[in-house]
Amino acid sequence: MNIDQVLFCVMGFVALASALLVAISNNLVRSLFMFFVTLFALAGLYVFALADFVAVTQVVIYVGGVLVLMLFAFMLSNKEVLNNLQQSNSKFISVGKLPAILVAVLFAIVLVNAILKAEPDALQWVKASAQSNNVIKPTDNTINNIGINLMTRYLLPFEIISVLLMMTLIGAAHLARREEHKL
Amino acid sequence: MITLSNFLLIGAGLFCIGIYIILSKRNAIQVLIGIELIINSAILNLVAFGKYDKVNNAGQAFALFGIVLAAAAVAVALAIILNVYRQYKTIDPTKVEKLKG
Amino acid sequence: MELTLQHKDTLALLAIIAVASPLFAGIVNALFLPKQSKLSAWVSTITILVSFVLSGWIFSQQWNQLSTHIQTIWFTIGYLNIPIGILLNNLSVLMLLLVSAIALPVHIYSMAYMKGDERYTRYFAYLSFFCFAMLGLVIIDNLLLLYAFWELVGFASYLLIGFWFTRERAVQANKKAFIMNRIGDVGLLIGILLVYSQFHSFDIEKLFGGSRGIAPNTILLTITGICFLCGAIAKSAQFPLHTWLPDAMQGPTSVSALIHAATMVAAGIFLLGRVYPLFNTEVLTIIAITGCFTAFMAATIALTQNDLKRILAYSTISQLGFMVMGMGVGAYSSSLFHLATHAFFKCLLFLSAGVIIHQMSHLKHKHHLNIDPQSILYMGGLRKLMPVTFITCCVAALALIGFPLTSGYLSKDGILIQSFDWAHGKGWAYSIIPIGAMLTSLLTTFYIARLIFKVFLGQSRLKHIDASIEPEAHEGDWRLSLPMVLLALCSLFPLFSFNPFEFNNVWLVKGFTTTSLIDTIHHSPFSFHLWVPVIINGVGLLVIYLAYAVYAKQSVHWFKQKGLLFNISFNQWYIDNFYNGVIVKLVLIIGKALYWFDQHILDGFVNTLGKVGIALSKISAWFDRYIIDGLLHLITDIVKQAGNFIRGFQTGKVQNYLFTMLFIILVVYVLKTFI
Amino acid sequence: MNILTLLIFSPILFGLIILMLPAGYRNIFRYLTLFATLLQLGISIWLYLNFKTGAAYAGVANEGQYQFVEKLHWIGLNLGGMGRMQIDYFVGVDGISIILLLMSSVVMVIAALSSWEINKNHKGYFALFLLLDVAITGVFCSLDFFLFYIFYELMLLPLYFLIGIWGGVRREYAAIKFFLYTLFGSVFMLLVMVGLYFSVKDPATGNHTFNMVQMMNPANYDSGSIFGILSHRLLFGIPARTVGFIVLFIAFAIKVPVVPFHTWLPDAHVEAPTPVSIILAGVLLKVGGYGIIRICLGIFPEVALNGAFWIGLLGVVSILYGALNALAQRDLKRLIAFSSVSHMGFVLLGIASNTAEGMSGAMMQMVSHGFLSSMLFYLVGVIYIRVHDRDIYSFRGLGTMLPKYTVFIMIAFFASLGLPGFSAFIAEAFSLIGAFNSKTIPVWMAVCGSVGILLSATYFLWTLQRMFFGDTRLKGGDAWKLALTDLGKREILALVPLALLTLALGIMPSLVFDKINDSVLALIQFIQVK
Amino acid sequence: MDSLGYFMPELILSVLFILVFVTDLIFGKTSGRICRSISIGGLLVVIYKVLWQLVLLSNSKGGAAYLFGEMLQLRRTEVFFKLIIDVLAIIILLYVPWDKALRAHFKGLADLYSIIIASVLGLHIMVMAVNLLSIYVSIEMVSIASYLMVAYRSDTPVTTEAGMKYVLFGAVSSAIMLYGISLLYGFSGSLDINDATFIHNLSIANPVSVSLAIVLVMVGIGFKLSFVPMHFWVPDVYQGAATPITAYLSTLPKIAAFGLFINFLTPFISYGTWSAFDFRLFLSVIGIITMIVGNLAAIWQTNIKRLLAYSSIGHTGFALMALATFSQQGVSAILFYLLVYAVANVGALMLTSYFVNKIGAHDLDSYKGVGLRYPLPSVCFVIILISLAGLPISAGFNAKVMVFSSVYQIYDINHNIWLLALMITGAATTVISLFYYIKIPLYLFLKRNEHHAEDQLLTHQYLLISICLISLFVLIAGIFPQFFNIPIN
Repeated sequence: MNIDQVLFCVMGFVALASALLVAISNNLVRSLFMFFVTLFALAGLYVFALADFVAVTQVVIYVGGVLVLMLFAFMLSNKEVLNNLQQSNSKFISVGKLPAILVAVLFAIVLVNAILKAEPDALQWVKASAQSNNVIKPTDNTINNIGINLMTRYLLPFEIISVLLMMTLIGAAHLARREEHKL
Repeated sequence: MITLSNFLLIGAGLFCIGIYIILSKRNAIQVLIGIELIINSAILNLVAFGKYDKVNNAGQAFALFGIVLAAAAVAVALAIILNVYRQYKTIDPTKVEKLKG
Repeated sequence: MELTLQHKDTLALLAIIAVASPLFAGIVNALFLPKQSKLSAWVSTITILVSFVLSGWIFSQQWNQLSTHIQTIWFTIGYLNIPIGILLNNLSVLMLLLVSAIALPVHIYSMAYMKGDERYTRYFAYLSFFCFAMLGLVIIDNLLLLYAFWELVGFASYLLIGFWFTRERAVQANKKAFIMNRIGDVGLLIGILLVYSQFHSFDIEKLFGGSRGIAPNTILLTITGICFLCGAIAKSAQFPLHTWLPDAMQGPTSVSALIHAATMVAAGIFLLGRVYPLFNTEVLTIIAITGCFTAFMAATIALTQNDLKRILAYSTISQLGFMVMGMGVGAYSSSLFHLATHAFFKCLLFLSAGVIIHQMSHLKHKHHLNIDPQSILYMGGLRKLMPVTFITCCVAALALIGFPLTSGYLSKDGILIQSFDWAHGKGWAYSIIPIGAMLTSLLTTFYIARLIFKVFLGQSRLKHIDASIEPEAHEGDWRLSLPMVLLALCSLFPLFSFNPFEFNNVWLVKGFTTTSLIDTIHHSPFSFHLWVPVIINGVGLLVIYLAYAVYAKQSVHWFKQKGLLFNISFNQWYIDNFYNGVIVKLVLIIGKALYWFDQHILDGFVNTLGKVGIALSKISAWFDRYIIDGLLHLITDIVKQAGNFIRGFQTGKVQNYLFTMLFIILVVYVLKTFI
Repeated sequence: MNILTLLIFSPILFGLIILMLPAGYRNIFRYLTLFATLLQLGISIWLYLNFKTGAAYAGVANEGQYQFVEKLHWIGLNLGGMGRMQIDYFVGVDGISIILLLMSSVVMVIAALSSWEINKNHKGYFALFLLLDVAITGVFCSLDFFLFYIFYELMLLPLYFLIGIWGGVRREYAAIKFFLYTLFGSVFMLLVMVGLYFSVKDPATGNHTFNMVQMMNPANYDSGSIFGILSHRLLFGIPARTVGFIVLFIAFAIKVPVVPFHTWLPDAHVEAPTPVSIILAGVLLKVGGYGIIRICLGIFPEVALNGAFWIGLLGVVSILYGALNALAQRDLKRLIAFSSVSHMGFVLLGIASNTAEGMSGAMMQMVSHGFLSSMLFYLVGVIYIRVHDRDIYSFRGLGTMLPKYTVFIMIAFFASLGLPGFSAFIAEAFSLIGAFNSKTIPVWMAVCGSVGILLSATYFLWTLQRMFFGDTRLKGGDAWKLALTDLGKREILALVPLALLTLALGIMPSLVFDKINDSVLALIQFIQVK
Repeated sequence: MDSLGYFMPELILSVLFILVFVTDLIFGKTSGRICRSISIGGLLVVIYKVLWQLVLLSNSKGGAAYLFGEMLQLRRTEVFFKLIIDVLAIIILLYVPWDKALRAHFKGLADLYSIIIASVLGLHIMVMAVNLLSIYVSIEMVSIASYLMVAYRSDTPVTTEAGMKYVLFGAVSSAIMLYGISLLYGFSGSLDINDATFIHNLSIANPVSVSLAIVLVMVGIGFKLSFVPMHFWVPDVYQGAATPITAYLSTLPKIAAFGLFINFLTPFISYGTWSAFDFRLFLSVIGIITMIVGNLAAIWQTNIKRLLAYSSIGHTGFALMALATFSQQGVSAILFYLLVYAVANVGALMLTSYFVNKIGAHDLDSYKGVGLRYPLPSVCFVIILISLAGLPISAGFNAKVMVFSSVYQIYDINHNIWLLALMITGAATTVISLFYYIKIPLYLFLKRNEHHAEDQLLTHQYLLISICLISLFVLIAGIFPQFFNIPIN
């Protein structure tokens, strides 16, 4: 059991645990911070999957973007939201939540079953790429390859995304824009 | 040795937790968090498999797009939720139920 | 002598004219003439006169000749040509003549009788229409059209019975009449169709012409025969479908005279005669029984009636019973003969009844009495007031009784004798029929005598109500009395035979014995010809006397006797009392009982049939509303509820949606992969 | 311009004119509609007169023998892979349709005449009326199943509105019930139609075809196609052809209507305005009968032959059931509606008998019922217009008040209870003759049918006695006495032709039989061969 | 690179987007009208270009072109899909300001136009996408655009509520889809669904896992197609959103999603030994359930838009029937059906907003007796409803016949009981659908109403004219469908 396995386990544990905490805590702020932790843990896991660029993007966009956005939103939706959230059911398991648990557990079973059945490591193409050393080594740097791919193979989505983001910008701005009726 | 199934199982776990959050939380923003968790689990899968796809980098590229799109979606969602808050003075999805039947 | 073909054509043509002319009159009256025009009466009368003359001539030409049969194609269905045509043989020409001969005086009579009615024209329209239908019925040559005219006749009688349609009872009566006839019609229709499905033809000549002898006793034929019998029963008011006839007396008396005494009711007999070869022995026996029973029952009922027309109606039924029985026992010719004779004298009786009722109601209105002008209880002593009526009436009555020198004697005895012949050597059970017939004729004698005495002899019972009344009545004008006289003459023997005692050499009977081949009279060793008439008339006289004793001098006590009784030997009035006390009572009780039976059981039966129909209809209506329609609503409700159920998931809570969605997905997936 | 096409579509022209005109001119609308229907009548009389008879013009299963045919390519849909869907505009008449065509155009004239009473929203009314006219005429003419189906469905919507807008109190319920009920049948008919389309190939072109006449020829069916006669395909364990027949039969049985599919009829009739009830009873029910003869028997003869017993049974049940129900009604219009059920039962009986007599009787019954029911509903309408009441119990002794009216009602009643001399007698008699001679249905059915005649007599006479005889007593009292005026000129004008027609048909049935005879014979042969 | 040649319409769209956006920035809130005209003009150009693509394809090999490294696929089918989409987009662009509620929106409509244009771009990509990445991106793009449109009017509760429900529901389903895609990628190692290795790898992978992945992907597609059980958002959102937006939602994404679905299914169908997941069974069951659910639930609705929403669910089910044939004529039937449905549905919604504008009638009750006061639009309404219900003579009927016949043909070849079940359900639900379609004429014409809501004196002749045109189209396509019948290959 070498070090990176240990680290991986820790990361995985942290990710799951924090996610669970997000699920448990009724306090929005706390759950947000737990989510923050989850995201970092996930970034770490990405690194383990040798996708450091993705990890960085994760940190930048999510932590820097999404989370802050959420905080903003939380701030904007003011206090008494918090209150009625507080006194709402505090226990982790309650009748109201049983359906949710049921579905979640069912999914867990189904997914685990499916994953184990699939034997991801024994997949043919995985093996094949392992042989044709199409596998990313920890040593080699993938970033410029990604860059090239984005500009060639994934050019279309890339461009589309730009339009999409622009549209999102317009739309979100429109929605968020506060104006008093002048009718 | 870290196997793919480890990644996938962690992803599955996140997925389920995300589902749970979505269904159980009484706060739209938390529901969004749940959604983000699911997306992240998916991204984790992609990345994990992407490791075996050096040439195309399909997995990682997809992961990047996924992150970006998620962000965009979140932005829109939050904007809408804010509007809801303005109208209903709550962001509890179960209390916003004028439209039904 | 042989008729040339061209001659046949003219005959046929004339026959058609004879039939069509009343129709013409009817149309003219119905469409073109004002409500009350004297003209209408004349139009009808003249047309019927025309057809009378023509049919007389046709009769003279056709009688005892080979039958004339002219037909043409009416229309074609599939490969089958439906012909339309006329068939003139003895039977039809006889009926032709008879009907027109009866109709003519009735028309004349009606002119006076219906005077002042506000639907005078309409009346004559109906009357002519009836004549048309009746005449058509007798000459038509195929069963389909026979049925058609059969129904038309019924329709006409429906119209005429309900002529005074504002009277509730009249309306009830005509509805009843039509529906009961309809029952028979359906039977007849089925019969016709059965015949068609067996022999594939409607043509009477083809079916029954030529010698076929007695039909075989196959089940199907028996059923067919019974169906036809059913039709006849309804039309000529035989048990159990006879109850419409007494009610039908709601119509104008002239109508009763024409339709419900002479012609239409005879159509049943005519039908039996027309399709006689169809019947096999079984059916014939049934016919005989039906006829006999009807005759007896009706006669007994007639004993106790007080309504003048009702008595006559029941007597008609009974006489028709005679004829049917005659048909049954194979006295084909005699029963047709009786049909003819009966037509005359019964018509006459009705006409005179009409006159009497006319007078009575006249009195009633004059003195503002609260009496039923038809009830014989208020009559009496009219002999002096209206002698003509009295005499004609007596003639008719005697004919009905079957008194020698009248036509009735001949025909009735014919039937009786042949019935005895028929029963002879068939075992005792069969001989019930002739004996029953015998009794019936005695009863007939009794009730008709009762009627005569009550109406004409003694003195007016109006005095009992109000002594001050001096009942005066008089014959109507000549248009009333002339027909009666004519008919009275026709009711005597010379018209039919010059030998008043032997029915066998009546030309009419001869005509049928020659033409029709089904007079199955095996002459028995000892002649009924001798003693049947003797008994009849001997006992008949007694009965008449008895009736006289009972009804003509009811108010007589033993110490101050006058009149006839005084002259008769002294102690015979014990016998009187004896008669009076026992026999008469007995008979009367029977009569009453039977009348009750008739009213409550039979009629009640018919009514209950109606009620059952109504109840059925109610049930089916309920079924329709609640079961069938209910089913429909049930389905729609199910659909709606399903919709509601589905709608139930639309709670408006997005997380519920998500839950349901995810859950269903899971279920689908699990089902899909693991099952 | 083909004469039939003209006949079918001429009303549309007038309809458009009416739509163009401003809403005020109610009289112009009336007269335009009347003129349109009269024009149609003229054309169809011309057709009737020029209709050639003889075995060479029998029609039925022989395309060459139809007359006044017009056949145009109409729709060619590209279905991608497997060629085009070719639909023709194909109209023509044979003996069976010509008579109904004439009858329906007469009835439409009467309906137009009776539309004078319509008192609101004339423009819409007459437009819909004419549209309905088009649809009805089209149904009787079209020989292409697709075309037939379109006209068939096209009848529904105008009727829905005519009942729903101008109807009585419970008009909404009645309209919806009618609409859904009839549609239910026809939707599944659509499936069968498509199935037939893909089972049948036109030998000439080799394409699939909607041509009904082609569908009647077993040789045209693809081997192995679902409705192919030789390929004994099963649907749910039942032979496919039987299923197809049943579906089509139900669709038409709803129109006829056959018990137990009749419940829409009383409601629809009662709520509909007079002209619409006239059209409903006079024409629409015949569409059902026509469909059964032309399509069910034509396309699935062997099934019809085997199922004759059941068809006959339904017929008998309808006869008795309808009559009994009629006996129980107190609403005059309802009574007549149920009497229609009873009378249409004879049509079914005649059809089931599979004999020339029965079939001709059925046709005759359709025609005569067309006239009689129109007459009856018209008469009911007359009273209803006067006092807005149809309850039998609220009238008494109308005979003295309305002599003319009474005459007509007596004619109508006695004619429809099968009095000889009127068409119904011939019709019922021959349906029964057919039933008696039939080898396909037992005799007891025929007997029951004859009992139906008796029942019809009872309820009609009962009504007659209850409403018209006796001395006058009215629920509405003197107000009604004033309101109840006797028939006017226009009304008599409308009624006389009907009365004369029934009389004429009763005395000269050849008017009908001559025309239909060849077709009927051909049809019978066609069925027997199978 | 020659991809651009085939990519002209989309390029123009993106340029158009920028253009509209810039004009919006320059002229500010008042620029709605200009933006509208610009975008309509632009779309016309796009249509021209799309038509031009037909020519290009006809002389390209195999009638198919693959762009941007197998990201997109262009065949006649896609072109026709795009064509329908663009035409409808124009109609909707025209329609937007005619709706009173939207016109009154105080933040102006300029942004909306740019969003619509962007979404159209997304729809184009969606129709053509044959790569999991492009599929996901395009779906997201359309979804986000739709979220924005639904929530566009941020000043009324129901709108924002609809927006929130839509966005949450959408985000969840797209997230799940993403997970499914990730699994698909994982099992196949490729994103290109036309790639041989993709399907091959899937077929050798464990069916249980693969079918899970596919089911999860279906969630995303199903959300766009809104078939059961992904239909829950439909009624609420359709009702809540502004009517033109509803028109957009009920037509464009749906059509595009069908295009996408077809492309997505093709490799699986065409691959010989595919047994992991029985698409025909899946589609049949879904189709049947969808038809039943949509039509049954609609019976109870009183709000017109909600009613139409449910009916549109039913229509999806019906179209799925044709999809389940996996055949050319199935596709062409779908095309025709969708075209007819979309046009009719837009027409119906136009009428809804017409009556809202005129007399503020949102519910059936307020339609009482309206028909006699506004005969023309009411008659149009009836015609359009006939088409939706699929009665003759209307385009809807022909569409139904085409669908039935396409299904029937396949059924005749392989006697698959499910296809029969589909047809029967289709017929039955048609009757059921009349339960509620007939309600509208019922209220318009049959019901009497004493106290009329007095009508606003706004003039809506444009709206009315376009309604009439639509109903005219419906009728003409009903009598001569061949004019609008789309010949594939």
